[in-house]
Amino acid sequence: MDFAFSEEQEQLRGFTREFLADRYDDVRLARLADSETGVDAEVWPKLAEMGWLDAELTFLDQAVLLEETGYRPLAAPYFSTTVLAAPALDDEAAKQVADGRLTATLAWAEPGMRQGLLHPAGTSVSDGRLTGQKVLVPDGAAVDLFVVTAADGLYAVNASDAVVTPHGGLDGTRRLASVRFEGAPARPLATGEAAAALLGRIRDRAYAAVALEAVGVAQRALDLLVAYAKERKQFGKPIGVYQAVSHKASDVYVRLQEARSLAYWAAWCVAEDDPMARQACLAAKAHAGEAAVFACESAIQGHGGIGFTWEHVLHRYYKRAQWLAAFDGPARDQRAEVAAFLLD
Amino acid sequence: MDFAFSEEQEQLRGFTREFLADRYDDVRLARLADSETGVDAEVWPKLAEMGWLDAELTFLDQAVLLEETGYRPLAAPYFSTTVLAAPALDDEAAKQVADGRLTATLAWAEPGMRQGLLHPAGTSVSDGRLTGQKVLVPDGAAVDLFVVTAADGLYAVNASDAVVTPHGGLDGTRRLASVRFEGAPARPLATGEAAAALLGRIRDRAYAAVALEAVGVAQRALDLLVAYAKERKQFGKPIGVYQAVSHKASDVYVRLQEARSLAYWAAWCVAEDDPMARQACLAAKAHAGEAAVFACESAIQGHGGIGFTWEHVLHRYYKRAQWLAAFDGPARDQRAEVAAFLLD
Amino acid sequence: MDFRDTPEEAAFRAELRSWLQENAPERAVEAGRGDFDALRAWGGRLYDAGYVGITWPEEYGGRGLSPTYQAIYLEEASRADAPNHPGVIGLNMAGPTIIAWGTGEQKQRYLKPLLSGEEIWCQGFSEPGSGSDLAAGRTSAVLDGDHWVVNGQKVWSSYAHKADWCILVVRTDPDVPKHAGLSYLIVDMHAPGVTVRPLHQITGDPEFNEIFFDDVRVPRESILGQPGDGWKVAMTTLLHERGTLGFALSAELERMVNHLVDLVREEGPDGRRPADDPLIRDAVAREWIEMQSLRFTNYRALTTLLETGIPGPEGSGVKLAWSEANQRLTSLAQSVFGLHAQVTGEDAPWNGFWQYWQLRSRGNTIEAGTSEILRNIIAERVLGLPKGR
Amino acid sequence: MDFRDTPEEAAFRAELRSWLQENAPERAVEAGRGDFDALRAWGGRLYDAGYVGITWPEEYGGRGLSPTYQAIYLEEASRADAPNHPGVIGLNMAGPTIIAWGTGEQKQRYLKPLLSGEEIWCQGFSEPGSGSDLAAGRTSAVLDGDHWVVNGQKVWSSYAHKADWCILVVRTDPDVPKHAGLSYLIVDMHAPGVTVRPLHQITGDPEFNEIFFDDVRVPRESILGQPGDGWKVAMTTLLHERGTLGFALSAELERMVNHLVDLVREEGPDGRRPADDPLIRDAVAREWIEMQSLRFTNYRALTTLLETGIPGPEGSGVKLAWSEANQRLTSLAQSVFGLHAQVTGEDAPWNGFWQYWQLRSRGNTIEAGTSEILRNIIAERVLGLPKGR
Repeated sequence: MDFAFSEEQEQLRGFTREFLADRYDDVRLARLADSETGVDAEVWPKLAEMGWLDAELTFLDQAVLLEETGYRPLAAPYFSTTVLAAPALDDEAAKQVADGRLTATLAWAEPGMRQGLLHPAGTSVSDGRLTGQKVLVPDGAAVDLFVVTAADGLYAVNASDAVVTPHGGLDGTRRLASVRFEGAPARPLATGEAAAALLGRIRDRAYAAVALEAVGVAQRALDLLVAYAKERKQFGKPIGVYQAVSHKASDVYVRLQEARSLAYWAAWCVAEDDPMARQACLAAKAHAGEAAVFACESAIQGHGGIGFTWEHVLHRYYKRAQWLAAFDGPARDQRAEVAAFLLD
Repeated sequence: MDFAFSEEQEQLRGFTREFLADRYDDVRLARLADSETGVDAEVWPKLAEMGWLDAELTFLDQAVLLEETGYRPLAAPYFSTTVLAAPALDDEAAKQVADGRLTATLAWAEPGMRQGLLHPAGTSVSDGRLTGQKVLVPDGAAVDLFVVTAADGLYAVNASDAVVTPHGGLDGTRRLASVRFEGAPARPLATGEAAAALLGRIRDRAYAAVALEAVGVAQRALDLLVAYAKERKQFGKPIGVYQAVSHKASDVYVRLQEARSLAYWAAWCVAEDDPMARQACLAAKAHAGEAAVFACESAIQGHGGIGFTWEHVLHRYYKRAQWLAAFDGPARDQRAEVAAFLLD
Repeated sequence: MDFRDTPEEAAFRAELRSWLQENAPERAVEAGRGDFDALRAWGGRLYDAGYVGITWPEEYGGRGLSPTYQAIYLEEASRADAPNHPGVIGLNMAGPTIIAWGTGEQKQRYLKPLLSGEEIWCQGFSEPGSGSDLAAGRTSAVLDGDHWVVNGQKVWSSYAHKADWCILVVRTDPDVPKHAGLSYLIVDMHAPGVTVRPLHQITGDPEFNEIFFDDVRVPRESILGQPGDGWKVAMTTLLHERGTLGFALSAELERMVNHLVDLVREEGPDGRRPADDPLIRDAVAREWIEMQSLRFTNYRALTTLLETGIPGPEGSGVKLAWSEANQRLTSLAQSVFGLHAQVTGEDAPWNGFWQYWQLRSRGNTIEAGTSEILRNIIAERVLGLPKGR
Repeated sequence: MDFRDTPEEAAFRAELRSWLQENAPERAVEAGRGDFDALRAWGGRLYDAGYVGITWPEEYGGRGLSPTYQAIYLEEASRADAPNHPGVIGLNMAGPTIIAWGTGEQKQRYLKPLLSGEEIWCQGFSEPGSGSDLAAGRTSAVLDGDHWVVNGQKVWSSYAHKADWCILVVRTDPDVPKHAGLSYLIVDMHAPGVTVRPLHQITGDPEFNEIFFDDVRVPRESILGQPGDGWKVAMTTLLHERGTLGFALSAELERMVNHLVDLVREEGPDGRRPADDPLIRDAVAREWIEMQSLRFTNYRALTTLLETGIPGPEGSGVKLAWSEANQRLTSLAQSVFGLHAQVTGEDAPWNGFWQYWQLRSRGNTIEAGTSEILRNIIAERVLGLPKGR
């Protein structure tokens, strides 16, 4: 029984936090989020250099990176490429990802159909050509390759063969796009039951990743709240002396620690392919998504008017928290699945 | 537009509060609740004297009495007789009630069947004789007459013709009983659609009454909390200066005011047979039941250990609040009905 | 007790309802983004029809009716989904304060154009260093001949970028205890030295502003009350802000609940109807019940006001409860869209309505008295608990 | 990071599990109502099998294992629904304090009978006038020859009516600042002048007690630490109470979640299965998730403890979160019974199990540090916010 990251992992965390804090201070983050594309075009080669894209990284190593990219959002399709797409890629594409030459994402949701990752897709392939309409594709306008769910399996399609419509997004550094495929050349990655199983593993992994990012978001919100509560004075005292503020901060802290425990459990289950992986990932995603929203809302309230302004960084975190909480359906959807394990 | 009780009603409130405070101080209430029957056998004639049983009382007059019997629980089958049973009684029985010579209640729930007031009953009558098993009959061991729901209508059965099994109850002054009828002589009160409509009016009325009592309960809990917060010192200050206590009291106050507004609205709708009566009564019962539980729980917490003792009066109110919140199903059941009005 | 309209009230309501049906423009989806000139024109039409200043004295352009009529107006306007009069600060804060403290001349000068929407008002109460702590304000006014010379900075001032006048709390005597040194000026927003800087909200819209005063000269007589009365005058303003707020809020909530009902009954982008989900049904019913509870709480406070001239204490929790209800309700609405809720611009679901209002709702527990301050006020003034500060 | 048992841990768990299967008596439905002698016998059997004092030094009857084994014990005992050892105050409060502060003689004298359940302990910390404010206590001890003479009153003392010994915080010096004047005695509960009065809880059961001390003579050497060390010694006690509490609480919650799952899957008295209601499903899943979150939070704190010797700050919220989860969970359970939840005695549903635990749960946010105090502690000690008092 050992619930700690290794020394190497803690070192990785240190480097990562420093790198991100340096590159994405609050002003830079705001500038990127409000930019045309929301993407830091130059960072990708650096990620490859630092080894973030190495195929040998275990999911526990990656857990460290994901928590830190929640603490300081990274304006690049890292989540989409390594969490959503990478597990489905063939060796050739995987190698390109590891070398920093390929970014990718997963396109699953379709209009007019249930939009969960595990719901059936209507997109079809015939003679190696894929036709269909996908919506809500994360980082859809920022990647080179789409992993596309179709009725009979998973396919790879080059972005250059698709019609991509980028959308504006509340979360400026993780936008969504609609993608239309009109007989696009498609490479099969997995079919039938293998595809279904693969998609299940991708979803578990994505839930764990979302939970880890949410923990990072919540931690940043709490840090901002605590710092402000120590410094801001009202009625002659720092507002942190008032229980309306300090008890709210305590509640955020408790929820955050719970979320972190679940996120680490989920990450370990994914890394080890543990039989409890499904439940752990559902639990972590449901809890951490809500915890991050709660942390941001509490921090905004604690800051008063200033926390409600566009200038303050808090709303960037709040919108990321909302993105994460909404991913693949709100927490009640994940709880419904947990309940099925417990009760049916 | 006028949302105030009349001067006469306010006078009635004053008398009532005084009478109840006098007769049921906390010590007496505890003694009655812990007694063999939980009933103050001598109070009934006094209620008749004071006019509480008069047929001319409007439901708004009665609303005043009901709120006050929440504030100081009355150890007598007043709710059962005047709210649950009276609307169904024939003239003769109604006159006996008004004269203080008859107490009654309603018996509806049956084991193994849905137990809501409006769910079908399986009890049957043939040749004027009623046979069936009823459970959870309020004040079932304390009344002279049962109004019994049967498959085809409502019947009156004398308690002396039934086999009554009294139960112990968390709420000592409003206990439940099981009642078995084995071919008991039964007098028809209403049949067919008239019976269904009557039962609907009884339920609306009961919900409004429950809400009014709950408001009284919540008010007493708040009064106890506020008094204690002013007097009890910790770390050298009255605990009411700490926001953990004072903000909780504020929240109780707000919820209580909301509940009161809904309860009065419901009472008025019942008194006036307003088209919104059904929704108003559902809303009032759902909200006020939960508000009373919340008020009591907050008051217990605010009192610390002492509020958790049998000696302190608070738990009597808490158990009454739980009784009221559970009546005819928890708040989620009433909200489901409200939702049907709004959404279907 | 009788919730029915009197014959007069019923007539007023019927007339208003049909007038709104014919005259109310479509309400812009997102508050800060509407066309202000169109709003101002709407304010003028409302005034001409007699629906502004319903409770104000007739001599100042009002209609001299009881607050019940104002409540009816708010209910009907909300049900018709009509936009608000653009002069909310003037109507709810400046106007009542001028009626209470102004000289005859001031009343003559300011009230009518305020009602008609010809002149827009803003307020300067909060400062960057003193959010909820009004008495800690440091913006100063020094008498120089016939003028006050004002220097300092105010913040959280809505409509300042459109305003003609500002009710401004200033420090005129730095040598007395902090509450005693305040005065309450009426400042021309077009005067030299006044600079307005819009503050963008988390919605992206500039709804509030900072106002900078740099040697702004204000005529000596443009004061409400006497020098040193500023705290008392400001309390009148805040009392009125909160006093008349309740009905506006429960009417707003009714409008939002109605929209929520529409939303969940629609088929979503994934072909499902949210209204078929029992969890959503439960939550919608909860907010409808909450809305009714606030509505009738307002009626109770109104009845007390009609009987005693002072609003009942029941009303003090309405803003508190409304703000949290509005936050829950808008978050629930956003949750039914899934990730689609994140898409902005022309592809946003419901044309961005819920997105805007969900984000906007986070300000509800901060503006016009934070929830923390309101809970203090209820604890201290209504429940009589000892002061914590 | 590895959540799997080591081979040694797995062997310990397997052995324990089969031992519990064979030996654990049925757990009494309602805590305060069990047969105490049977519980004491159970404590003895547990001790003989080596499952008490798992982490304590071997020389005092413990097993000298790491806290991981204690965590495994708590998990398995809860899954087997086994009763608790009756000596909880001794095991969690008195014992660790004696190990930390006791003389060699004291350790020899007290620890073994404490582990075996032969001697039961209680604590005397709170007083009627000073609930959460330990340093305001007024029970006094005055030296008279070779004895302390104790006078005063304590309250909220569980097991006092069964106890042989009491760890008692007393004031030995009234002339110094309040924290400095305290000492920490070991008092024989059978000594003349000790009177125990049971306090009945809202459940009706006498679980806590008042203790009255009337010229009770305590041998001079029955003290932990020096006179004046009382505050420091008491902090050790409370640290241990909270330190070892986490796993016990998440194990308790796991047991309750399991019961809740059983409950909602059963057909109710009205023929419906609560598990078919999506609202109930959602709530059950929520509590299962909460339970797992506390379980793994404990593991994280345990890992820190193993690495550094000090429990991690993550654990400080576990009691806070557990108490509220247990309140929600038991209220949910009661809600599925409708009015039937009110019936007590032999006709009570589930033999009164949920009724008892729902009412009992209201004490969870009060006992062993009120939730208000715990939130203060997290704010001040973990987050470093300024002290509010």
